[in-house]
Amino acid sequence: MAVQLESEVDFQLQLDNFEGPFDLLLNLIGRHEMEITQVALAKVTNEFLKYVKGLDAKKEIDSASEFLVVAATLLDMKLASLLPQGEVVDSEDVSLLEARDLLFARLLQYRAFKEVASWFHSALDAESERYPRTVRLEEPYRNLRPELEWTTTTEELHDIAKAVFAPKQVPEVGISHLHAPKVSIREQVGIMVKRLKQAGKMTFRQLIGDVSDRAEFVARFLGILELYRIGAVGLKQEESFSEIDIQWQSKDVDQDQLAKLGADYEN
Amino acid sequence: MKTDLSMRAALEALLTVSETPLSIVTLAGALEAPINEVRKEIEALQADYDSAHEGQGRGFQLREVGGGWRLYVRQTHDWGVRQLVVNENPAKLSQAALETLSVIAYRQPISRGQISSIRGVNVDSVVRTLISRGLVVELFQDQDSGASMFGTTDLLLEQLGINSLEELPAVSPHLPDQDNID
Amino acid sequence: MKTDLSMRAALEALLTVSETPLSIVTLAGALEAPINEVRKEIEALQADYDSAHEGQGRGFQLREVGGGWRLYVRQTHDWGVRQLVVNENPAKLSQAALETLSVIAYRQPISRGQISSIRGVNVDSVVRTLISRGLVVELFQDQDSGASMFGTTDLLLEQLGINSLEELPAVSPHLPDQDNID
Repeated sequence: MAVQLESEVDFQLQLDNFEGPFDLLLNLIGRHEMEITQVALAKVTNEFLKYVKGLDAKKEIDSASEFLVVAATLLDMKLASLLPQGEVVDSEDVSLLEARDLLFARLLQYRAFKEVASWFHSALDAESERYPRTVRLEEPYRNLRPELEWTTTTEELHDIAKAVFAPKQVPEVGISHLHAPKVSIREQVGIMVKRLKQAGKMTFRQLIGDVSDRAEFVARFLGILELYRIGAVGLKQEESFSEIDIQWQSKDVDQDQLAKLGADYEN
Repeated sequence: MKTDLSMRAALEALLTVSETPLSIVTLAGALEAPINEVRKEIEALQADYDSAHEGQGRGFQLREVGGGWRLYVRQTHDWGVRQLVVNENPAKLSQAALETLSVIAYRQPISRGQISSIRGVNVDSVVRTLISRGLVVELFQDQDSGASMFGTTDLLLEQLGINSLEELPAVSPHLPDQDNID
Repeated sequence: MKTDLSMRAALEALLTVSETPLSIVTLAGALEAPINEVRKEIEALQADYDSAHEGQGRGFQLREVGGGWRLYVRQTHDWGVRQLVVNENPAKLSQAALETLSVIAYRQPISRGQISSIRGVNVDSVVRTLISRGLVVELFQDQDSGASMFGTTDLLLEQLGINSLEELPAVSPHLPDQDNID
């Protein structure tokens, strides 16, 4: 699958050519012969997004989520650059700045390791052309080795084989890079229900006002959708990007159902 | 007590028969000699080989690589040797493997998840390849997360032609601190 | 035209890597040099090694054996070499060696790479040990991959006190197919 890109130079990108979002971003920036700067990122955002659209999420499930995270950050940055430059610094701006800096840092880090990998390449290459002395021990000396003390029985060898062939513990999927401790949607729903019951009506912005962690933010968002699904809340938004009002609707919502909310997401 | 010269000759004998790099400790153990002296004599031999034949050096040289000393053909003469012996080079590492290897080399001990977060992709199979090539090993399991922590081996140093991780080139000065990133 | 000394160094390079004695003709061919000169320089090297270290000789010597020249350990240093060989070759097999041996016993013919992927570590040096102990041999080279394929020897059967591999108890039926492993 190939994606046609808008660019001075007409070129096509093969999906399989890129190892992850940073690889792609670096390549895009490189094609425009730019250094890694905010301008460069803004300039390649469209190309990057086009590429992400073409991602076969099923096939590349491992990396698709990483691409999406980067795409989301790029989009945020692009949006921010379109907004009038005010002095207001609210929590959203701050988190946007953080996301931007994080993206820069990770991209620079990736480039640094990519650069150093080329040193590894040439060092391994050069050393493979070197000739160490690897001459087998001369016959008389070979006989100097202490005689082999064999104490293993057939049964023991069999036991060793069984242990070696036994399926290894499946290596845990690398989720530690998600960094955040696991966030429970059930727990977040609990917090929100309590507040909504008290206030009756809140905006989504108010509901997430105390959240500093991206995972918690996501959990609350999903929680709201779940609450909406069982009819516990009503949602209203006047226009795109305006505040979302959340109305607590059911004073006698099924407590069992409420308690189970979000359980699907766990484990 | 042996004179220095006879220890020097004994060291040459050991280096002649060995198929692997020999550490100073191994050499000292075999000769039952003090480590300091062994190191001094090894270095004297190295200098001797480098300065022989009126300064052009012998056809072999002593190199400290991957934690030990070993006789190598001097690079000047590789061309002649190439006609005589075939180097059995293992398959070349992929770009992904090289990048993963460099992340592990500079950031060890490091978990698969941490490598993934730097590279932006899943690295399980690449790490497996590096392990089976003997370039990377599992060092221990992290007490808190239970994650396997990986590091590089002496074989890697040997194949890079260096003796310690300190000989790795410095990474880009732009490189931010790990702590600030993940 | 090379000077004598640089030819001498080039000869040293060839002798450093060669397992078998090299004939003057082979050496002359590799260096594209006249046979007479090669002979002269080889003999000069031999004298050089014998007289070095104030007359006691280097730890290695050049000997003409079976129609060719080869580097050997000088007999004087038997003692150190013996100690090294004993220290580096424990009488008992290590756990790693036993595990590798069991993989080879049950899965032969098998390549180093296949063993590595089952054991999850590099097995090059362990396989070398098993071969040098006569428990494992290279059976043939795989036609497609060119990889050396290994199997166990009669000596292993003898040590285990069995007559054939079929007497080894079968391993569990959960055993995944070879194809699924590598």
